[in-house]
Amino acid sequence: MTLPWLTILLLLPILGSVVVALLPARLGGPLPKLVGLGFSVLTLVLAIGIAVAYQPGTGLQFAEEVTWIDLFGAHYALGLDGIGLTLVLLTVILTPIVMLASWEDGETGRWGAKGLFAWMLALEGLSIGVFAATDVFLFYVFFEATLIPVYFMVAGYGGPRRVQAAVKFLLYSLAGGLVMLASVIGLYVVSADSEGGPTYLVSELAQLDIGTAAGRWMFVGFFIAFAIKAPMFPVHTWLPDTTEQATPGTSVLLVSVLDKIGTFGMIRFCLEIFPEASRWATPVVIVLAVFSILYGALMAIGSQNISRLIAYTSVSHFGFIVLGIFVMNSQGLAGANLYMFNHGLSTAALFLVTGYLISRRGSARIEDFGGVEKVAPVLAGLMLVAGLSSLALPGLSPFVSELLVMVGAFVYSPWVAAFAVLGIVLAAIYVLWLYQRTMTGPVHEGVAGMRDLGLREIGALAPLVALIVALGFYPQPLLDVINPAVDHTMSQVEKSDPRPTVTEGEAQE
Amino acid sequence: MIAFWILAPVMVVCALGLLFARKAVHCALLLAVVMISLAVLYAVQDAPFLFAIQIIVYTGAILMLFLFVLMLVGVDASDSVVETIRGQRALATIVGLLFGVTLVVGIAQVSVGTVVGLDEANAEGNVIGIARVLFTKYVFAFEVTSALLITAALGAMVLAHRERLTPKLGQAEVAAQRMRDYAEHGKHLGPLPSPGVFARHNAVDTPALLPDGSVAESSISRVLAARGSVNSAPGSARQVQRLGGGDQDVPERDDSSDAGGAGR
Amino acid sequence: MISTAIDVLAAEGGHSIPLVEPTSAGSLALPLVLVIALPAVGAAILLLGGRRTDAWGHLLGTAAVVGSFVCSLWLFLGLLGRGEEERQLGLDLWTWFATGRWEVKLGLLYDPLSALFLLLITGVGALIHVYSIGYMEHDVRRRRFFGYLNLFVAAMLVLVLSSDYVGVFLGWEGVGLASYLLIGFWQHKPSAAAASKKAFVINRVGDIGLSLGVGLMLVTFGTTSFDEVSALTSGASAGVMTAIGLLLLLAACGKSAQFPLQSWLLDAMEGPTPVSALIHAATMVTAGVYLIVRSQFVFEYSDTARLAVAVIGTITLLMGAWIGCAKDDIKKTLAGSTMSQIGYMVLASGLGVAGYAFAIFHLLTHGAFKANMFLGAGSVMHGTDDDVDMRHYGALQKAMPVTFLTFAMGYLAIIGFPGFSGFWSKDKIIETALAESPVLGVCALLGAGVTGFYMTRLMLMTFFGPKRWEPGVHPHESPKVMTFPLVALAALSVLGGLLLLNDWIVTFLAPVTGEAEEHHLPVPPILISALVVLVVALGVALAFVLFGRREVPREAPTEVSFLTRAGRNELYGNEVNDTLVVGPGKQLTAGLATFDRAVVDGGAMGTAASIGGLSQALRRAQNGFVRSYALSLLAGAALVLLALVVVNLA
Amino acid sequence: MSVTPFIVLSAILFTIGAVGVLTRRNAIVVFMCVELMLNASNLALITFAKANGNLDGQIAAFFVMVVAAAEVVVGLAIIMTIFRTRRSASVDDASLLKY
Repeated sequence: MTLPWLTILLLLPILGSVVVALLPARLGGPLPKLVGLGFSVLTLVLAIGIAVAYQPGTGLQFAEEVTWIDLFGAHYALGLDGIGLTLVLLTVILTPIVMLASWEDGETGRWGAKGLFAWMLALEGLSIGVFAATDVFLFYVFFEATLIPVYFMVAGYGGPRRVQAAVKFLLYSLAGGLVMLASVIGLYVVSADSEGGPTYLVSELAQLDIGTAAGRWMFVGFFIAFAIKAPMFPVHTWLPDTTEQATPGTSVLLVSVLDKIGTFGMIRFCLEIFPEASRWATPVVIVLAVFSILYGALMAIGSQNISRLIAYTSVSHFGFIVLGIFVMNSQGLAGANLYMFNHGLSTAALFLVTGYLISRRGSARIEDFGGVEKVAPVLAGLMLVAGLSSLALPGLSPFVSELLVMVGAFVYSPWVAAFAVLGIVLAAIYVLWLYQRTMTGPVHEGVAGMRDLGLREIGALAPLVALIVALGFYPQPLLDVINPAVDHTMSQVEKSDPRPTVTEGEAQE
Repeated sequence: MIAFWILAPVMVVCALGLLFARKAVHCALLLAVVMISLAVLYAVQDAPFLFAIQIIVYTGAILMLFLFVLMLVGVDASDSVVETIRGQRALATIVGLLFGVTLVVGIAQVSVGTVVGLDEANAEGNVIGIARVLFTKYVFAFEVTSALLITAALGAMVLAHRERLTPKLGQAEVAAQRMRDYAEHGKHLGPLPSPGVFARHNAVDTPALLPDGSVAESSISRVLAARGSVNSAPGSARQVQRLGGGDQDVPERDDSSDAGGAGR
Repeated sequence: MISTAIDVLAAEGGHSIPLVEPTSAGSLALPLVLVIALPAVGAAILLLGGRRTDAWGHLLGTAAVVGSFVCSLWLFLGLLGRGEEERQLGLDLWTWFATGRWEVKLGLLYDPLSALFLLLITGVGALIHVYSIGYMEHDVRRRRFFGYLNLFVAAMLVLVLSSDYVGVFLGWEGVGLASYLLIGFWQHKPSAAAASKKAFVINRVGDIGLSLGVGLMLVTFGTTSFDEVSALTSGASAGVMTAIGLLLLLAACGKSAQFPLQSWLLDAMEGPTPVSALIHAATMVTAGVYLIVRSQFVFEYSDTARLAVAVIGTITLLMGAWIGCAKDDIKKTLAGSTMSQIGYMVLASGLGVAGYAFAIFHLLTHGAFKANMFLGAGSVMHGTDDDVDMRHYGALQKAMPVTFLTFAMGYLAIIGFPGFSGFWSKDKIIETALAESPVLGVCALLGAGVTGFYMTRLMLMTFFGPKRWEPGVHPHESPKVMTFPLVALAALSVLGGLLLLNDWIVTFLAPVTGEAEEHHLPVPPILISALVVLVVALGVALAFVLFGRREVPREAPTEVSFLTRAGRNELYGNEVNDTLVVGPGKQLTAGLATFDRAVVDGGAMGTAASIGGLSQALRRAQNGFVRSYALSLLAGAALVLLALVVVNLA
Repeated sequence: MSVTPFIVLSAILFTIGAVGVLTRRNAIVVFMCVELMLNASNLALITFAKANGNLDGQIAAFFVMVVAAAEVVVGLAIIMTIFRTRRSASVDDASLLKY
């Protein structure tokens, strides 16, 4: 019998979380942080092992399935396909980096650094569960459970209005979760009526013949929850408020990992279980997505606060991801999947580096900065790299994904692409204007004498930047994993790429 | 059924009395009537064990406990009839009527079906029948009940227990306190005078008369004075006078003020 | 109608449109990789190495580019050694990304067009690196400057060597980034920071064209590599080809500062002068021309797109010339001139197969003489404490003889003095334009005259006349390390015309651009050349009358004609942008911020607040009276009962 | 013998008890009314036991009595405690636990 690797992967950080939390206070010092980091690195090693053992293109792997609640048809079912694998990798890569970067952020918080690290590990474990769950019920449980660590991470650590922000985050997420719960229950009702009896396994639900009207209602339920999570216009306002108050590390985990659940769920659940409803909703969703792209970008341009600005850029980027998902062709879907990974990296880099900046200055208002490049060139350089990756500069990883999404949108409709493409101009404006106002010009009196980055801080960012550059030139390993999953999704929604209008035979010499 | 038709009106009237009686002690007595009547109805319905329990536990124990508490609180304190929460009484009446009528109407709609009767279940006798069920099917609930009772007993003890706030005074301290009071306030040092002891009134509710014929207010219990059940001292004095021929001159005092002022 | 025209053309057997059919690079693979890798590694070392590399960073950077130039020569000689049919070398490095049917390879394509670009980029690049050693000597961040320059060279090489439109995009944005970094190199100056951002953002507008073009190509052909697209374009409808062509033109407009995306180029002069010479004169801004010529297999199938290219080029060449006439800032005058000259190239590439080779020819000669002049301007600024106002110059020919002489070579080249490189290249363009489209040709001719005017004005104001120097400024000749590149470039400016010897460049480029049929001119070419020279002479004479004979005021006169005022204001390009885009954009952003706060968030928070208010109201029900609670309890029970009874009765 | 009269009687007594809880202010009387309601339900239970022919109803009534006994003990103790501190047995006086 093979070991249940995914369960081990999922429990390892949670175990770490418990261990860190239970470490006696008198041991103090950096020990809890070291233990936490150790566990996250261990998880990373294990996940890399799993990724190495993963065979691209052979469907769900490392599957585990144990009946959990027979009455509902709920299973403890885990498994990884290409999409899940990339997101699990993203989670395990970011957690140790975030820990390293927020080494000192937790000290002044409500539960000290120990608490922050314990919550981070808990979030890591639960997120892995979300991305690996192949049972809707189990997914739902993990989906809601992730709110707990994030709530405490936001409410315990960060700015003065963090508690309000945490409550707002929680209420938004819970509201979405409840709408989704209705759909989850609806799935039970539909599957209970089918021949096989109630089931929550995605693989079985995907084969289920769900009525048109019921399917659409349930699709809407799932979609609203995922749209809030993602977040899309007009349910995005919790994100800027939360990131404004949260520590950079929390923001990274929130935006780079947790919000991916939304887009991941759209692919895994909306498209695969409700293909008919997904096709039905496509026009509306695409309009919303394009609107999110432009709206987020414009709001980012208008932001006076660095953290809020980054949050709005994420709204814009999530617009791209959703657009890629719903154009339902292989470029769009593969691009969206890749985008999720790349956006995780680039936003993490951006949040962390601006986090360093903000914590040095003690303010996140853009007008409080100026000329930082002069006093802290390394910081400025890394911020520029992170910013450029955010605006999808070719050669950095987000470019490939953004181009794929854009081209996918073009395949769907040139007009959609024509509007979405404005996002790349706006992206240049918000990133470079931010850079211009904070880093260039005469040195602002408040930043004079600012320390440049220390070794630990650079060390936390270096792997991110290295990954961003490496994947910018060679994203194919990830695409090799993603492409088969995309093909599967496409067959599930009964869509195929349109043929090129001009092919070999038609060309005349 | 005869018993029912006799008892039912009595019970309803007594229960209504519960609503209108101003004195709590009257309520308790009316409730006792209802409970005993219920016991009879239990007996009528082939539940002799519960009949006994009803009388022993309810009427015997619980109601006595009520009365005991009533005694502690004050037997003859009567409720004010003024309603303090606006609209409460009217609303309570309306909602109560609505509830009652609906309930009765509802019951009238339901056909219970044929009454099986307990002849079979009580074949070995009601007590044995109950014991069989209680110690088999409901034994767990029964055991839990014991825990409940113990908890209740402990709870009552905890609630009734009064924490001592000041250290207990010994004899020496009491004596010292008395001396101090005498020195500072001129308080009487010796024991309080005993109540009036006359040929006719050898009772604690009659105050002693001082040699000048006036009343010694400290000779009766404060509790009796507060309750207003003190025998009027001047009245007693006049009675004594009448009996003794009336030579002495007793100062006239107002009866009513006497009763109130006897306390302190 | 257009498609039938093409059919007719094809049927008549006109010219054949060359396909991209690369053969194996063979032994040239090594230099092909090295030519990019050297500057790329140089940039990586300089930028990541930090202060450790300060001492020798500039030398490493220069060595990398010189090495790259050596590789380019090696490649060029290798190419010449091959037969005419084997002059397209392909080298696939690795698959960049692949999804569905679409596979994008990071591949290199080395053909005559790339070969010339390689020589230009690495050659001029190497000279400018050498020059910068001297120019940037006193800048504490010189090492970083060389890092950026190396990055630029690497990106530019990627741009011209990529075998796929997406690969071109990589280089395209890479040079954009380098340009951004270099324009804003002195970023403590707010104007420099703003200019660099402006350049990048406007280039991004152009990138819209490239992004959508890639999308359209994928939809139409299922591929974006040059070889496959070129094999398929003949099957596509003219409408699609026009669309692709216009999208590529948009991209070219952004990168090459063509109308209507021209406004960033003059601001870009905020960067150090070597940057202006390398990026904003010789190489990067010509990338648009490269893109159009490279995509000849697209443009050849759409007359509309070609016409648009030619018209845009003509408009820009006139605009640039106009601006050049009015500016007092020496670098901005040169920038206007750059716009104008690139306009010529774009015009030429819009003329179709007859013009491609001349566009590239002019591009090469312009690369030499304009770099020469920019470096000369840098040398002048170096000698006058970084003063850029020509009204503060005058009589510099004695103080800076080498600079003057080399600058004069560039001057003669640009105005098209017979025998100098510019004469040959510009003359050919005007000639072809006149043949293909008289209107455009006349405009081009006019442009040549104006060029003569403003360049003469520049020469006169800078080097001749009385001294108008700022107090305390003592102009001096620049060090050898700066004058050597000037001399080299001046030589190229003079001799560049040799490329046309025996129509060599046309023949050499034919495998890429196709062979043009003889065009039929109404008059002999020699007459046209004479006409051009005459027009230029008129311009020169006019300038001489206006600026050579009269005193040049030290302060710019304010009472000037509308033409001058418009030219000084860059033909109100910035105002148009501000009015049409920036202003409404700002208002939109502000409006959206209000909307987001008031409506979107307000809606959510309003719901929350109303629920809060409701609970505040309902809180009153908790009055503490247990009897009230009991009443509601009983009422509830009564309601439940009532419901049960009613349901049962019904 | 019909059981309906017994049930109706039980209902009436229950209602009276409920109204008593609502209208009386003396905590002890309120408590008595609660007892009345419990007794009313006991009557119903016993009646149903007879109607159904098994003793489960009687057992339930038995348990109700036990619980009532426990409740009275604790409840009266609470009333005593309140009386000791507040010198009042009115339920309206104990109204501090509010908004």
